[in-house]
Amino acid sequence: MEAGKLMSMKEAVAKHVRDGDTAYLSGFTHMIPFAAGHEIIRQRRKDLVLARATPDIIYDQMIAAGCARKIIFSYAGNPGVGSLRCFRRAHEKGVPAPLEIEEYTHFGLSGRLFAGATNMPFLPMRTNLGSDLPPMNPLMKTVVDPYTGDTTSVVPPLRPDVAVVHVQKADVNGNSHIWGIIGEQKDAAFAAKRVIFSAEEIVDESVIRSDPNRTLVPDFLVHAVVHEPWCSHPSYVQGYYDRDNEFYVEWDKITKEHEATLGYLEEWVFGVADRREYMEKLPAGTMERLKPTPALSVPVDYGSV
Amino acid sequence: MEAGKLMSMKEAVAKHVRDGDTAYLSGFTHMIPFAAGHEIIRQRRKDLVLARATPDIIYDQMIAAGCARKIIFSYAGNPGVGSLRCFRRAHEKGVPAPLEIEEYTHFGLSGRLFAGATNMPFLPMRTNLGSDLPPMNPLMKTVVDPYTGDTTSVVPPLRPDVAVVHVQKADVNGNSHIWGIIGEQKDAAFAAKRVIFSAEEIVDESVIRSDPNRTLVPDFLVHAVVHEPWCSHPSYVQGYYDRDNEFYVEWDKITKEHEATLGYLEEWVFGVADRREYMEKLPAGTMERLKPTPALSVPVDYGSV
Amino acid sequence: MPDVSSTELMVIVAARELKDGESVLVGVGVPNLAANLAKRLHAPRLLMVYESGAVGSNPTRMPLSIGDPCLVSGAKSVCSMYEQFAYYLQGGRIDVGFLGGAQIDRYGNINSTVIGDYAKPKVRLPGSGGACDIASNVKRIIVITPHQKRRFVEKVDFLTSPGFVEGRERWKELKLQGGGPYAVITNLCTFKFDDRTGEMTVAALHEGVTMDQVRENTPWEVKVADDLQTTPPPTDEEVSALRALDPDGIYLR
Amino acid sequence: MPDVSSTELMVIVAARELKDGESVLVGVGVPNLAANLAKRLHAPRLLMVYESGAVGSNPTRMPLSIGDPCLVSGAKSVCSMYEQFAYYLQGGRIDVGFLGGAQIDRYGNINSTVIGDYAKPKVRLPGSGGACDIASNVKRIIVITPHQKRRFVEKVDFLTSPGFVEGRERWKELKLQGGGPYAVITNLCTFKFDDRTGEMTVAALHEGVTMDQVRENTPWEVKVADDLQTTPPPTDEEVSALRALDPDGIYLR
Repeated sequence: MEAGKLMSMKEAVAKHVRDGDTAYLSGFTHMIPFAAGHEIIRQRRKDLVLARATPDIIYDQMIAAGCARKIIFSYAGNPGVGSLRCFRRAHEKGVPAPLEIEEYTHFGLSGRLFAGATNMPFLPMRTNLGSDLPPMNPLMKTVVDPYTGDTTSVVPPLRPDVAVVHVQKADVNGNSHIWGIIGEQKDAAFAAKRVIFSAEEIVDESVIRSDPNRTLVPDFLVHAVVHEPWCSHPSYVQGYYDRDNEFYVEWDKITKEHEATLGYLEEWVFGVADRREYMEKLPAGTMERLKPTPALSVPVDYGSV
Repeated sequence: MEAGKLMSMKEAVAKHVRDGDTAYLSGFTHMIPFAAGHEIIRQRRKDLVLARATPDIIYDQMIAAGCARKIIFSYAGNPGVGSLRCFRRAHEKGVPAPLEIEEYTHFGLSGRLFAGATNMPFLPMRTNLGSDLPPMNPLMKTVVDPYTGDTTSVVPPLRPDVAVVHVQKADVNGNSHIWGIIGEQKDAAFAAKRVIFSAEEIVDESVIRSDPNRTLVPDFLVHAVVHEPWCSHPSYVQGYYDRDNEFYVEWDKITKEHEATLGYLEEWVFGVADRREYMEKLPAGTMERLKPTPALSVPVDYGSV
Repeated sequence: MPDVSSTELMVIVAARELKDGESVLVGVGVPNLAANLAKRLHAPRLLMVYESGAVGSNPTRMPLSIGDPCLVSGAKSVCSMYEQFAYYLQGGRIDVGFLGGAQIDRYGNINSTVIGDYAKPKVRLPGSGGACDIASNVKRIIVITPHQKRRFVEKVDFLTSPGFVEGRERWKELKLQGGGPYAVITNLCTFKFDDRTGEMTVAALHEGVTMDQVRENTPWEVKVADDLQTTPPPTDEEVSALRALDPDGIYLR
Repeated sequence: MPDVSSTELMVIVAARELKDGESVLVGVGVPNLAANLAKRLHAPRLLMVYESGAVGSNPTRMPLSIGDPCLVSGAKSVCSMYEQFAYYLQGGRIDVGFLGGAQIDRYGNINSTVIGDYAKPKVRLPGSGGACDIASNVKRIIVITPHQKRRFVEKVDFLTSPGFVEGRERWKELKLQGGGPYAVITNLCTFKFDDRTGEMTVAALHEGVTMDQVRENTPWEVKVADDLQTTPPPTDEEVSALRALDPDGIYLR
């Protein structure tokens, strides 16, 4: 698993994402791995179970493209904008195909992933009781707290077949530094059986080793490393680019009809070979427009004895 | 709770450490808050329940000084050297006073603190079964896993009355940066009712805000901030000073007899007013000898939109 | 009284409910405006914790989503998603949470999941997100919602986030650590909840609003507080501070 | 065969049991030496995870304790104590763990808690630390211990870290995810564990050692493997590589 982890997104998806997989493309409305989602669509994966707290636009696209048979989620919205129309069309009307749902609260789903990452037998949590969610989901159970006798809600671990995590910096083996809203990235990587990391920059191992407290996941958990600048466009990456917000608003209009949605996928997903072509296709000046002003962290001293 | 958090260790202990408290002086053989322990001894606190996975020399000193009635722990050794003789003398022979014990594995005790920090009703874990530890500790219970029917070990949350955490950098309100072996520092701070932070350096808030992903505990959880350079001597602080290993070895000899131990405390704890006097009393050149070579982290860019 | 939109009115009334020194769990949008407004005016030490794990943020703009980098640059602290819900929310460290939803009933139960049947939805809504977790764990829940008949219902189609469920007795049985619903702020009035029964009760009518208007838009027989108040009108200071927070009118249309 | 101390012999024999690409949970002292020796010789891709949360360390000296900054400077990753035990150990990501103790019985059960009665100890030992957690969760447990009658006992005074408890059947009933004891390496021999019963069985005698010597120092009737081996003697390469790891002889006296 050590040698030759560095590969293209095309190779990584070909090798590690399989029909029928439970896939967790991580990101709590930040660092969404759009490039990975598009490649999964291009390779026409099907029957996927798409898991993520916040499905975001990329899962909407994958659903519209017919990749998914089921979604495990806690908030299916277009973040800051409104509905995910393709998710709704599939679930409400079976277009392009019926979509099964398995639903939690944010705490419940991030808890399932944490329990999967740490291999807990089950996770007790102070939520769910009184809500109509548990009756709809047989995986949400209760146990009696042996200290108080109270009924306690529990969820089971979630172990995706494959996770995709986008980060700012990684070395060729998959040691990586992530900062900003780090959502469920660490737990996704620890919970999944196969793990694809993509990075804005591939850096020398010494950069990672200069600050080991910032490494969320060491390399031995990582199966593929992809150098994929602008992977998350139109989402944001802390320190690298801002959200292309117009697209998030535009998506609401594009997806009013399934046909128009397919037209978008035809042009922007199937119509390009990879992320580089996608970026080249965007209006001139997009990258410059989205670049933030630098704001460096103050270094810390690890010392050497 | 915002105003006037910055105070001396003397004030912090006077204000926040009370007779009979369950106290958690954190650190996994790194960044042990010796200065806080010495001040607690000087102020002659008694009937304390001392909790920590690795009691280390400082709890041995506090036990010899008669501060403790009970210890909650998972490994009572002089790290890298051998026994904690004062702990043993108290527990085996009742000298200077009987010492009750409550014992866990490392996972069990760090789990209790994590459960306390996150207010879990109880924490299921894959350990303890088959060991003789649970029969000796009524707080270790079992529940039936509702997913598999298996018997599962659980521990209850631990909520110390007071926690002491030493860090490298803090601002006057208690936002802080910690790096190196971070042990149970975060969980101790979140679990405790009152929280004392001491820091090698007091820095401007802007230093902390330049790197919020490195902050383990935001200021609103912190009750007192103490500027205490060399707080952890003879233990180490990543990037600031090495362990004064000779003392760890010497402690094993000093503590062969209770009288000699009291002699040490008389000279090095009661015989000084504070940490500054303690450091001045050390042989010339000690600080220089323990200073590591600088090794700075590579900064990351948070950007500003 | 300055001329304000009904959203502006609700945000201003909500901001007044926040006390200095409290911790508030904030999402994006209207609740974010209410918390920021309170902080600018009477609650400078209001602690804002974002659902995405950011604490002590200094955003330079209205965040586009809960994961917006503007919530992190210059913040005091940020943690992972599980950590946010576990250490802060389940940790019992949050005083106030804001919720909204498609439907609400007299006990403050909220539906943000589905209109119609769960298995065969008429309209599928985004779902709980953190709402049920917030409802279960914060000391005071404040709901901001337009006062419309389709939103105030006898029985929610789906109970996403528990209010007092079937009343305060039932809430106690559930042993949730939160304090339950505290206020519902609409464009017509402010409801509080009866200490004994847990039923939504009109505590104050906004200026110029009559109880008849409230009754017309609430399908059940609405309880009214013995000491019914009139909401003090928005001040110039409140309105100008609020508008400065959302100069492009993204949320305040 | 080079002239080696019994500690050196045990470390070399232990190092041979580690396979390239495996993950090992290491403490300080003798196990740290065995893992580092294997890495220098036949297992360059051995992954060393320290109990304190450091991964991929590049220590410039023998660590003074598990929290030594030399394990962090230049490491790949470091995490908190609960995270280490939860993500790595309970996570099932560790292949091999090393244990030692004051007493061990024929099923590999280890006592590192107390000699005498728990409530009225003759000698109070440091306790489990991570030992019970390691015993319960890694695929293979290797024990390194001097072969002394006071250490090998019919019944441990206190069962700190489970071996096969009362045999493999009992182990299975406990549903622990670990593989249980794998080898016990002494200055006289290497024990492995019977596939069926889980009883400690002499697999190899070190050069020049007789079964009588083993029997003299083991209080129960010792089982011997059908294909009893002789431990290949330490090579010059092994000895010099080992001594380079601990030039001051801190652990190799």
